[in-house]
Amino acid sequence: MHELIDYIQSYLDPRVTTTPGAAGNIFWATVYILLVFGGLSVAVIAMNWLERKILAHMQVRLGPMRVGPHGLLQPIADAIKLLLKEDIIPAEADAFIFWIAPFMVVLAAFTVFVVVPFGPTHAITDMNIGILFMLGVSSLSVLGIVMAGWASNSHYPLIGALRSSAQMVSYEVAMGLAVLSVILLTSLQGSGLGLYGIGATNPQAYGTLSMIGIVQAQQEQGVWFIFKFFPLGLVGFFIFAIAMVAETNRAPFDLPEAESELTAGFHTEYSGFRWSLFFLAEYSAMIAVSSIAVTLWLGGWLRPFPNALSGPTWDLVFSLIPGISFLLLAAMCFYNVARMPKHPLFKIQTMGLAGFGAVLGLIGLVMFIPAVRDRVNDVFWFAAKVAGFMYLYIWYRGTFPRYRFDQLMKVGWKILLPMGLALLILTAAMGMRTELWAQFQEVVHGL
Amino acid sequence: MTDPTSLSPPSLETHVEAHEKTFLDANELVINMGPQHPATHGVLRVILRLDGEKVMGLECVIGYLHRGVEKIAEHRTYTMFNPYVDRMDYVAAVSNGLGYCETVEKLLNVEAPPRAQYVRVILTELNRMASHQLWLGTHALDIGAITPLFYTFRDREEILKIFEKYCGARLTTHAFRIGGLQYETYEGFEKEVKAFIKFVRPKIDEYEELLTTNRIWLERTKGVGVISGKDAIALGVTGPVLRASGVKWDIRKALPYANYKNFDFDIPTGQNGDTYDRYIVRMAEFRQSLRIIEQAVDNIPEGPIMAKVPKVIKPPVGEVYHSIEAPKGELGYFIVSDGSTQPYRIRVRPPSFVNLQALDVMCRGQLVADVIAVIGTLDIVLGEVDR
Amino acid sequence: MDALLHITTLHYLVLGAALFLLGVIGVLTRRNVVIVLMSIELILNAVNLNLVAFSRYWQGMPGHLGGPGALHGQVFAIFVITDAAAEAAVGLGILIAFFRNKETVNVDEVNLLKW
Amino acid sequence: MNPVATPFFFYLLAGTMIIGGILVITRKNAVHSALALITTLLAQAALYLMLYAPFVAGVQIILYAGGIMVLFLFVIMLISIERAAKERQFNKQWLVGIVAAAALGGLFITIYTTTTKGKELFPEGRMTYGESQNTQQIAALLFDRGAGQYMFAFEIASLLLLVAIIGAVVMAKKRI
Repeated sequence: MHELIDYIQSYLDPRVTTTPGAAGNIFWATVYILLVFGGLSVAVIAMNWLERKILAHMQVRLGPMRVGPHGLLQPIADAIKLLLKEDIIPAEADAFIFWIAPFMVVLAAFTVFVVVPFGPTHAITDMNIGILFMLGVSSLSVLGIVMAGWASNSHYPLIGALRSSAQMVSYEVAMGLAVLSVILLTSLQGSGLGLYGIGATNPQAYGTLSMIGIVQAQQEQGVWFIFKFFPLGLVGFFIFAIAMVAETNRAPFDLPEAESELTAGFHTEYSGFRWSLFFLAEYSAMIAVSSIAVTLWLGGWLRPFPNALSGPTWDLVFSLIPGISFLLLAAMCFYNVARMPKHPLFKIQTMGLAGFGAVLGLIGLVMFIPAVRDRVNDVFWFAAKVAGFMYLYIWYRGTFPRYRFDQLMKVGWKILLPMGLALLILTAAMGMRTELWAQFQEVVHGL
Repeated sequence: MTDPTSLSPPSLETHVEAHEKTFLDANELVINMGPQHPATHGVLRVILRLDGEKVMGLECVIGYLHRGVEKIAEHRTYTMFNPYVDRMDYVAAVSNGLGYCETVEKLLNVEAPPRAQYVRVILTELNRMASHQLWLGTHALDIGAITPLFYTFRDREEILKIFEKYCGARLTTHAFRIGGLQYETYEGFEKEVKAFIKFVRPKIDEYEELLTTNRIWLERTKGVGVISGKDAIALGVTGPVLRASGVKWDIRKALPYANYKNFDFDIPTGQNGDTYDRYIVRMAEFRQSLRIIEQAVDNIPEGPIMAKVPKVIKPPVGEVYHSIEAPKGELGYFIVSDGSTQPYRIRVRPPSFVNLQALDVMCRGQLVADVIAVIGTLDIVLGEVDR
Repeated sequence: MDALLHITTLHYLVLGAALFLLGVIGVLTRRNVVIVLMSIELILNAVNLNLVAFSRYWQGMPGHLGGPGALHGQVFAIFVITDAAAEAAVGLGILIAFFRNKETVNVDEVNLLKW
Repeated sequence: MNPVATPFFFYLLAGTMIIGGILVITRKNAVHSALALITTLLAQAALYLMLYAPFVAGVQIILYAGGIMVLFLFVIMLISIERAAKERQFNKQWLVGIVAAAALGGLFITIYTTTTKGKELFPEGRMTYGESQNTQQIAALLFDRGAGQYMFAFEIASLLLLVAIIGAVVMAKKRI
């Protein structure tokens, strides 16, 4: 018991600079695991509602409006429905693999969050191989999908699974090349120093694979990697941003579950709880790849404009934004409370919305307390950037038609892969430009 | 030119045999697309023979929606049969009704009065737009763009409102009578139609904005489901599908009926005969329909709406064929009369049914995903295919 | 009991040997080529485990024997994994060609040099 | 970061690996075998982590479990395995095979027991070195201009992969 208190105190000490996992602090690591996975489930539920509402408003309709005010309770109603549905296992299916496949997908999608850095100390652990771990574990979900398709013992799921595995494996290559260019960038220290410390005074200036290390490298170099070596970082980001949509099987790359062709792809035969696991895995995988993109290119937990708007005043202003944004959400709720029809039947809905707004407002107010403010700031910026990606996902879905399979492969292998290779070489050359220039001059002198 | 007889699809027996083998070593994976499939627009069943994802051939199995409309006609009087034709191409019920009424009028040798003709043209062209809107929404949905569907349905609603106000029905309108119209237009009909034209013009640009220059849409539709003009004629394909292959054939111009010869409009044609050209042709037809409606609304004459037609229609012995340009192609009625109150035989030439024949030619060598696109671009309605 | 609870290099070696034996049994007894290939992967993994365990062992040695930088075993393991990838690709390619011609995946029916 | 509860996790993972290995070589259905092999490989990746080799663990997951095994599953789906699962699973010389393997096992045991003679084989040294620089150290061994000893081997490995790609394509393609 005494040790437990010590653990808590040791972590609450503001001088702590490592993540609980790296510090070997099992208690806090467990708390973080629960927090992250709880938060993730809430995020998936919220994403479900938001996707329906945003997509609906893009398509001149209202979306869910019946369950709860503005359909806020719709995801919960859906979850209850899915849990109560019969869990059908087709007679000819391979029951064990059919049973275990969704769990594999969910496990792969959730495990990656072990290394996602929500802040310099707000991660479950900081692995030396962070990004490698994320890419590796997220690629494991292919196994689950392939097994689900095969175990269903039916044509459509099988073709869906084959498509999905081919698609994920080929886009992983382009994705990996874009990630590699960022890892090259992390080895740069300030300006004028070469890659891998070749021109550096410190010979140990290696890059890093650690997720926290990557963000810290951006902090030290004073630039988000999307703006590094101006077009190069942006190109890398675009390659990743395209590949990540393909990797998560979302529109316009949602071929494995192309409704109009393969009914529902690899999960055609699934129903109820097991189907909802695939759903959960898809959304958490979207959040996972978005957080990779945010960490690698968009400065992770760092607030925007750290250089242009620096100084303690701006720090304070930016640290107030989380609270303000929650208050704005609350204000939106109250505005809609005022717009609710004044009819006895809407009484409960109005009260519910008002209560929701009150909760949001309360959270916003709590976020103004200095102690809370400093601790949630990182998490807020990280979450806000990820939310931007989530909006993009919905936007793509509302706008784009679907690629055909051969076109998808063409984009992956003939466009993104050569671009990624060129990007990698160019990034390396840019990083070593002083060294290369010196060698070039030597050669010229020799002539 | 392709000989239509050489295009016959492989027989069913080969499919059954092919099913035993695995699909790696040979060209045979047989997939049943439909009759319950989200992309076959109803209960069309397509048996696909695949090599991987490449279509080696396909066979359409139809008849799941067969209601024996032509047989029913033999036991109904001419007037009684009029509502039945609405149930064939239920998204273009007005055109079906127009074709039937005009055919019977031709048989009776009467002509609808000018005011009726104008109202007929307005409603038919409105219906053509509604049909094209439904086609565009579902076609884009099949290719994966889910948003246009909602835009087109929003605007189609306005057309249906006009129909509802005019004749009380939205889908199966039964708008016309043999010899003219049953109802005089309602108060403010012209104003509402004009308002609709003003409303829908920018909306068409909106659809085009979403799709016409969209890279993915171009890649999905260009060069997909190509059919040459010669092949199309050989297979009897009509309508926008034929025009997209570069054949300038529109019955409204070629064999003018109603009073289409009084209106000034163009026949949009394509060159390549691919899915994209068919899309472009139909989008252009939207605008041409608007032109026709504008001219018609401005010039509606006053006068009677019914010609002198006896209460009990007893046409003379004889036979007649008359066809109109329905939204999907040439819709023809062949009626044989034995002089009684009931037709001896009615045969309908449904454009969807004939166009569907081209599916095999258009899909060979393409990919599975293209079959979906081609089914969508043919704009078939199974109610009309199966009758 | 202490020898069992204090995990040393030897424990990993025993585990590696056990996996190696399982792989050997699989290669020698199974007919299905896919499973034979998987057994080969098992063997390679057993070797990898040994390599990494030895790398760990040398890292714990004094500087002149190995020291913290003695990661040669791990580098070797990476090379072995690369080889395994190449082997799997070629092996499965052969298997597909074989299956296409003979419609079987049984290794004892591969009795022709040419077909 | 020090591994916690080392014996527990070691025996858990070792047990998983052994059971997985046994399942690989005994299952009738190749997909089940593949699933068992994946479990074995993942457990082995965890063992690498316990051996302070995080980079190898990462490579193990991303290449073995995420790459090679997907390839295996892909091929298993392309070839029909229903028939193979119904046939005889072991070849005619299975007894010889088991005897040979047993002899090999006996050899291992003999060496372990005769060479130790009560001494501790491979005494564990003191690890003063954590995982924090592991990836960088491997990179130095592979690529560094001064200390990189495996640069040439690395290039040869890439050549090997290229040959394997071409070989696989030539083998598997119907028409080249």
